[in-house]
Amino acid sequence: MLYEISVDGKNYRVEIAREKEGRWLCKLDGKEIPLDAVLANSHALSLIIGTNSYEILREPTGTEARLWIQNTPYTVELRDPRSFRGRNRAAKDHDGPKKLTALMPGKVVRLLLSPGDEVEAGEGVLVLEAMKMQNEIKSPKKGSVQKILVAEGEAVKAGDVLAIVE
Amino acid sequence: MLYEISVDGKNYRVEIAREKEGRWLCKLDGKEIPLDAVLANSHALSLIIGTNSYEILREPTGTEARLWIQNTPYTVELRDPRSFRGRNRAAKDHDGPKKLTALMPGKVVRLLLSPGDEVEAGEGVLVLEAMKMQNEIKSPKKGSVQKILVAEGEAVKAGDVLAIVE
Amino acid sequence: MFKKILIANRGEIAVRVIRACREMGIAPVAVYSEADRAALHIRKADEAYAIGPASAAESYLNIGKIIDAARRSGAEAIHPGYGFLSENPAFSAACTEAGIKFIGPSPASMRMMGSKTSARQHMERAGVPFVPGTSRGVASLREAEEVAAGIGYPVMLKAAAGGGGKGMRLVDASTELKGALDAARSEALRAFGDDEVYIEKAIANPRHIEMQILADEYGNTLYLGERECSIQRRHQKVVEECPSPIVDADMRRRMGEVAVRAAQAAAYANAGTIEFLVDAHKNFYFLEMNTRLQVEHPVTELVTGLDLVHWQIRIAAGEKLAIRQDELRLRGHAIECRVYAEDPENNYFPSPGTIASLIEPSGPGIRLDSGIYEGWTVPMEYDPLLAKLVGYGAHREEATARLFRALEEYFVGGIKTNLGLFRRILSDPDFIAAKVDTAFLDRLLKSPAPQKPGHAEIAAVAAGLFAVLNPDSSMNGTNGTRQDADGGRSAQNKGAAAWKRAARLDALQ
Amino acid sequence: MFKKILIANRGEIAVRVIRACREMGIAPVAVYSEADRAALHIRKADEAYAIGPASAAESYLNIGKIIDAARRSGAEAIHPGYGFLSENPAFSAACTEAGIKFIGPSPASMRMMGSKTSARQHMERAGVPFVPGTSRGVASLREAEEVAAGIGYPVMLKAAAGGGGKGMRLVDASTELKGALDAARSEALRAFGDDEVYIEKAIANPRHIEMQILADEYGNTLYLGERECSIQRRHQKVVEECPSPIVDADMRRRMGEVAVRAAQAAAYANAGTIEFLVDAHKNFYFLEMNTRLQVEHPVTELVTGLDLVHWQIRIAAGEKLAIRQDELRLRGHAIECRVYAEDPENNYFPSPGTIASLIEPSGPGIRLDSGIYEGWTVPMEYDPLLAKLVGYGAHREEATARLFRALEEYFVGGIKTNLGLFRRILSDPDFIAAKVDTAFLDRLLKSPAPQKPGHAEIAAVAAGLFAVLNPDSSMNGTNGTRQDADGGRSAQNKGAAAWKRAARLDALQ
Repeated sequence: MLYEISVDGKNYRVEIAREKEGRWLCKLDGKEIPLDAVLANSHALSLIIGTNSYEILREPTGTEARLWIQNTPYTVELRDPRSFRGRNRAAKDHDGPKKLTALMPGKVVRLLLSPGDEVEAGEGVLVLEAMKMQNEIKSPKKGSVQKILVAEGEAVKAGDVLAIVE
Repeated sequence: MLYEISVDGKNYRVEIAREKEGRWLCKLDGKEIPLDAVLANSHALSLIIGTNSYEILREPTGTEARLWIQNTPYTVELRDPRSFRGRNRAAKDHDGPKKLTALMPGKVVRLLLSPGDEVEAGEGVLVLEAMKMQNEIKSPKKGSVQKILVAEGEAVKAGDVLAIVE
Repeated sequence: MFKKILIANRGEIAVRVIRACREMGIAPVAVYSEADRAALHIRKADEAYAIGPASAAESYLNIGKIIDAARRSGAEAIHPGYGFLSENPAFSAACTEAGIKFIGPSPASMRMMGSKTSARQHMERAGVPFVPGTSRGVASLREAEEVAAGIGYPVMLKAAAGGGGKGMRLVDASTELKGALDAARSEALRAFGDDEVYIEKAIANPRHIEMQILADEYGNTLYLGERECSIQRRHQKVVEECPSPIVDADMRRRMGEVAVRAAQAAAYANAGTIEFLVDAHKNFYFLEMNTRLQVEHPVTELVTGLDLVHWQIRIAAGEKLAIRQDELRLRGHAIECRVYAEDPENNYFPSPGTIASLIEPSGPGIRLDSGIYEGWTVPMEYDPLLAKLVGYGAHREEATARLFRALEEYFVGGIKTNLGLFRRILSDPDFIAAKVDTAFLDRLLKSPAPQKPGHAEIAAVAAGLFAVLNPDSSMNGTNGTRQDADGGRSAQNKGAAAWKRAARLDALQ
Repeated sequence: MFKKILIANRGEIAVRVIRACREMGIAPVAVYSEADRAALHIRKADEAYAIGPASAAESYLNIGKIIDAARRSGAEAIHPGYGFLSENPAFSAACTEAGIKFIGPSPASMRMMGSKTSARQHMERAGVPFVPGTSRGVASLREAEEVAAGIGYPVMLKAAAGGGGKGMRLVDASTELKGALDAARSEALRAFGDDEVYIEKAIANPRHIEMQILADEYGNTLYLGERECSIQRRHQKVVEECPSPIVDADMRRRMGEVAVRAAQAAAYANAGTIEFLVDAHKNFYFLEMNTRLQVEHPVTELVTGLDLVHWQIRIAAGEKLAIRQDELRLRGHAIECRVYAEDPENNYFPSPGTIASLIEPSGPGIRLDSGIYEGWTVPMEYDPLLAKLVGYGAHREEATARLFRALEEYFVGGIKTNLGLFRRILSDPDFIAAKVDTAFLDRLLKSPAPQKPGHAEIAAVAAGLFAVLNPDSSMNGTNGTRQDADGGRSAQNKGAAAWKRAARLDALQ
């Protein structure tokens, strides 16, 4: 079986074939990796590469999975290698307008920027109150504020688009 | 929905209908039980009957399930109420010959009874060694030993029939 | 002893108190809001009473509903936990009126300690040290100049009616005093309708150290040692330890005796905590008294060997303290991490949602007080505290090592938590050297943990293996969840479907 | 200090030692047989070496393979755990020869304590008390009569070459002596080719109490308090506690000093345990020395506040004991339950299989040392110990209450365990009154726990609700399991299918 897998945005080709009972032949970008893999349960994979032991924990998150190795997360996406749609979409993600959405229901308490303002990556665009805490909603990229779709004092639902940065 | 459910061999008719969001109307042998049920996860049910709170844990075991309430197990079987096969089979189980099977691989170290011997319920028929421990395989019923299918010193696999008591 | 106790709380503290009840042979009664029907504390209780909608004001903060549930259940006493109604004298009084024992201090003690000025007056009379300054407003700039010169710069101006940082100004030198005083006064007037401003010595990067006390209803009061609570985010404690690395036996005795005097001046009964600010010269100043069980009580329990919740219940049932101050021995060191559903890399943004997978640590020297389970959806309506993980050891180094080891074992999948932040804190040289103050966390770098070379490649291979070995499993680790739909679920299922589809397509090759 | 340690063991003790390594900044190396590929200790280790087939003789007991793995990994030391090679002097010697430090005593100490007669000779010289009697065979009936009269009836006849109960006879009165002596001799001759029989005082329902010692490699030896291990099944301990309810400070000092003398007579280094038999008058007699870490070491750790595995490693690395005997303080009480995959109602028949669901207890005063996880298949090849659950409290009553509470929370689904037996033991009046001896468990009634009225009806309703709320979930709680088929799995799936079919048919109505 052949997979195209992106890890934190970097693409790998992974080929996996059953060798013999419990053993797998695995190639990463064409290079063979000597490993012994056992699925402990649906969340945990025990991997022995050479004689190094790794516990890999899987966490579902949206359309990808996060895999944890030694307490460090890796965002992993599995793609159909016969289509380049996925890859193109991923590449596009870094350009173009970005939507700022509400991760949970809350109330807009303050707008920090106005449409047309320049914005740095990580700079706050507006302040949302949820779970009794005020939280700055930050721009994921450098650019300018294209639209603000909410007003101060407005209640928002999870998933609502709050602003667009381009 | 209507179920015929046996608990430790005793039969109940359970009717369950959705009342409103998260609420269920439940009848046991025609009598309404006021309850509030939430499935916590696939193993655990939180049940509030009146104001009493119960945590019910489910354990799969063979063709039945064991449900645990306050650390006490109840063996539960769900049957299709339009067929009486299940019930008849269950009733038959108490009569007729009973097979004594090996629960795990091991070695027969001693035969305690011979074919034709009378046997009490709970009396040992033979001794099996497994996991470095010797274990008496006991008769589930009073009767007589019909057959012994293994010899002293013989290795057996899990599931092998060792003897038949009738 | 009581036969039945109602716990007027939720989350890990409700589970903690239910456990104490079970250990004492007392039937625990839970209450729950609509958002908490699937919560762990209900599963663990003998009885459970619905007390209204998700909003705390209509449920956990509703005195009438809680008293009503207690009456219906026949509970003889109510444990308030922390937060919610635990420091509300009206609730304590309502319990008494309903003939139900409130497990905590009297309404009078609570009221005395609840008001800043009343507490300060009583505490000053009892000889409790305060931050040097005026206890009421300065009348003029000249008076302010004299006071500030007397206590020495830097000083802090504070609104008498104040709170929440409004009407506060830090003044580094006399030249800045006039402007700051004018600004503080006008801000105080606008915020509170009262321009009274007083002056206190400013303490730079203070430590926050608190003393646990335990008092029975016959006037016997013990101090149970201090807790170091200097590691805070947004003025909320996240790491606490016992003992404090800077407190020696003499300082502990002095702080403890002050705490006992303060409690006795308030005729205090049951468990309570005196909070102190400590400056760089180890001078300590009364900050406030918390008239309830603290979140961080486990570190004191581990080091003293006493169960504070058992003792709260015993004291409320009329028992006398069975130990004397000189019999009490502190042994070892304990450190607690407050595990929150939040994203430390995104300004501690709360992260409610479904806990898709959960691996909890255990083993030597580890105590976990948790209120969660795999498959549970953390509601968005309440404080996002999930659990408290505590490491205990013969000394601070061993406690830290065990706690760090447990943090490496701990895994909460599906929502963000601050577990990674704790791993960073515990491996920080300043923490290891016990150089912590209330600004520690802000100093700690916010950069993500460095990824190890080669591990991205392992992640790629592992992703392929998950797809091959387990193609039909849902991405969501639990089969069952609550009936009500939650935001993240459909997205998760879409993700799972995509993985399955890709895996199946490949299997056809 | 070592940088890397190989753990020559499996199960909970391998996990326990790996945790200690992590806490000390040492890289842990695991070994595993084919049956243990999915075991927890591999997931927790940095490196893992396959050492052969499931049979212990070809893997965990194979000295050559383990030394080879240690060499390949570059481990500087080996921790043997308990069982397997831990008391094998040849293994200890092989480690030394390979330039690898064995974490335990020298082969010479091990050999001295491994042989009954050699141990008795050395121990008698060191003034260690033995059960009164002859240390070699009696020559004639007349000598036997004199000896028996001297020590008083009842007496026990034992074959000098004996073991396993063969050639043993209990004699209640002098009239029975001749017949018993003849019978014992002929049985000993048949069994061992040697008819030498000696006489010891018979101790009725003795208590089994042991003393933990810790010795560094410079002759410093400490005793760390006793453990009461009288609750046994088939001569295997199942419940242990520290301290013993019958040992006071004076008896502890006397037993401790004897234990230290015994260890020093054997030039003993590292952790070890002296086992004693104690009669109804609190006389104690040397039974044997275990030259390794005990399964039940956690109760001593909780009460002394010391980490024995850390100290084992430190001692092996050449460190001196940092504490003196008079600095050591016992505080509180700890009780351990050994959780086995077995069926106590069916003569403790082992119950390997897949752990379909798992709820582990935690909270105040609870320590869990576990080697299992949800979804894991307990192999049938090894000792069925799953985990050790320990309750700690300020006193025995509190420790018992906390442990019982934790036992109520603990749930292992899919296999049989002895958790229910522990709940019965801890609520038994004799246990609560600390009236335990080695016959306690046999006296405890074997009847199943009584079911509560009305609960069968609740089970029926709950079964219907499970079917309605979760019709598509597999009966097996985990989605993923190991690749290799196991016996119980297909049966489980059949069961799940039956439930699903019934639920779906009904949905069509």
